[in-house]
Amino acid sequence: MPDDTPTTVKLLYFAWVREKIGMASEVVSLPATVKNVADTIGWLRTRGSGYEAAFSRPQVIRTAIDQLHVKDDALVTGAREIAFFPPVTGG
Amino acid sequence: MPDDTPTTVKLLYFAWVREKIGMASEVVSLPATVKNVADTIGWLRTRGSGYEAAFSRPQVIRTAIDQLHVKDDALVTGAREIAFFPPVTGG
Amino acid sequence: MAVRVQAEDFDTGCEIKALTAGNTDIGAIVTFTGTVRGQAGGASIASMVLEHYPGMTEAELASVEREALQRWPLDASLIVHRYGELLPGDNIVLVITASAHRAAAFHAAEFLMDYLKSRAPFWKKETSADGSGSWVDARDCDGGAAERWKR
Amino acid sequence: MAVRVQAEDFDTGCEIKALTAGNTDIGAIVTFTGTVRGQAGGASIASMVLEHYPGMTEAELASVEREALQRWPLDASLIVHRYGELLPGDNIVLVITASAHRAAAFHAAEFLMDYLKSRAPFWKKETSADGSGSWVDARDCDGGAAERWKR
Repeated sequence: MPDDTPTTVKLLYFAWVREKIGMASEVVSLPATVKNVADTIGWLRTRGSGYEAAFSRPQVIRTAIDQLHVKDDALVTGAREIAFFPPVTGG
Repeated sequence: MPDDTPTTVKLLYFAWVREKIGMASEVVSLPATVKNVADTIGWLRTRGSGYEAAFSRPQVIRTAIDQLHVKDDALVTGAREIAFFPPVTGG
Repeated sequence: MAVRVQAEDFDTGCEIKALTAGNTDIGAIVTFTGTVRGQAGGASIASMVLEHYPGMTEAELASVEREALQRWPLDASLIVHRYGELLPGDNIVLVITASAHRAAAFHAAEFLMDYLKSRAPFWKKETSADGSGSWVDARDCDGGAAERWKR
Repeated sequence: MAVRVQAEDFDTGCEIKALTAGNTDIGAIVTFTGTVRGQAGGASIASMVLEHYPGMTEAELASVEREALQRWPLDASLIVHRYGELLPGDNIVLVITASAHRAAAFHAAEFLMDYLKSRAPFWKKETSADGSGSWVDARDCDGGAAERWKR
């Protein structure tokens, strides 16, 4: 797709990320300037105090794209679903 | 006890040691010359073809004195019960 | 070879029987059962809620199980992980590994637990006796436990 | 903390429940169940007899369990070992370890099995499908498995 087409993607939030943002999921159009996970987090922080609180320490945020764990430099182009959550604590 | 007092002791045999000797246990008086486990095995080998067959490979015989694993140089003085058996295969 | 994510409790004994029935090649079966502890860092826990990421959870557990099957000669394996509200003493997670070889069953089970704890998208929120809730922090040693299996 | 040597079968699920009931400190339970394999070195096994040394068996198992309790922080442990005639698929041995710590439960269970196999006075005689009987040889790797815990 051309660089300037906005990416429409479902965002999912879990655990305290969900609680701070105040919702479990939303569908957004990412601006064309948002290329990777770190960009996405930076953009989300500008969307309000809940987002700012959730993402104030990006180093403790984990991300999955289309249900696979990814790093902060993973490209979000073509993603259908991006999830943000704290380090997992199952088991 | 004085060195020349014969030791009366119960001998136990397990697995193929028992089968070759043809009995599970017996009470014997060990000669005064029998000081340790290796001596005991040497003396038993002189007692008949079943014993000779059971102890023909002393390196695969394991021994317990009073229900504790011991090595071939363990003294038998004062022993109440000496058991001879192949390496264990439980579990 | 199966993975289940469920709210319902499980019975370790029944799961062993179902997994190994009729298979006389096995010889060695290891189970790990994780349960809710009544204490955390000195404070009493009244209850716990396990949140998870439906879809990704099953995919990650299946991926962890596939990795174990590639590394060890397993005849059978099972991962069951619960979600929802749990009380102290309740079962959380079950791993079963079955193999002809004792060491394979042990190591595969330990690997499954270490990997699962570092990868499966579950989050625990504890409610203490006074009613306050707090999200459990990930422990560094859980990441380290998974790290040692890297190759 | 218990050791049992018995002819009767055991039920792993029931033993876990009996061992851990009412204890909410535990968090991690590992079981090892050893069963009779239907094959040995390519030959079919019809049945097996486990001979043991009554008295010494219990003493050795208790000693192995005490050693594990000194090395790992266990809340509970159990060793059950059967003797007598067993068929393919039958249970032979059960080890259960329970701890607040997952690694402790895993390592203690593995230690108990390694030590038990090298020390507990049991001997297996297999009867093959054609009726011939033979004593199972000790495997060098069982001695080696116990050796690595030496300290």
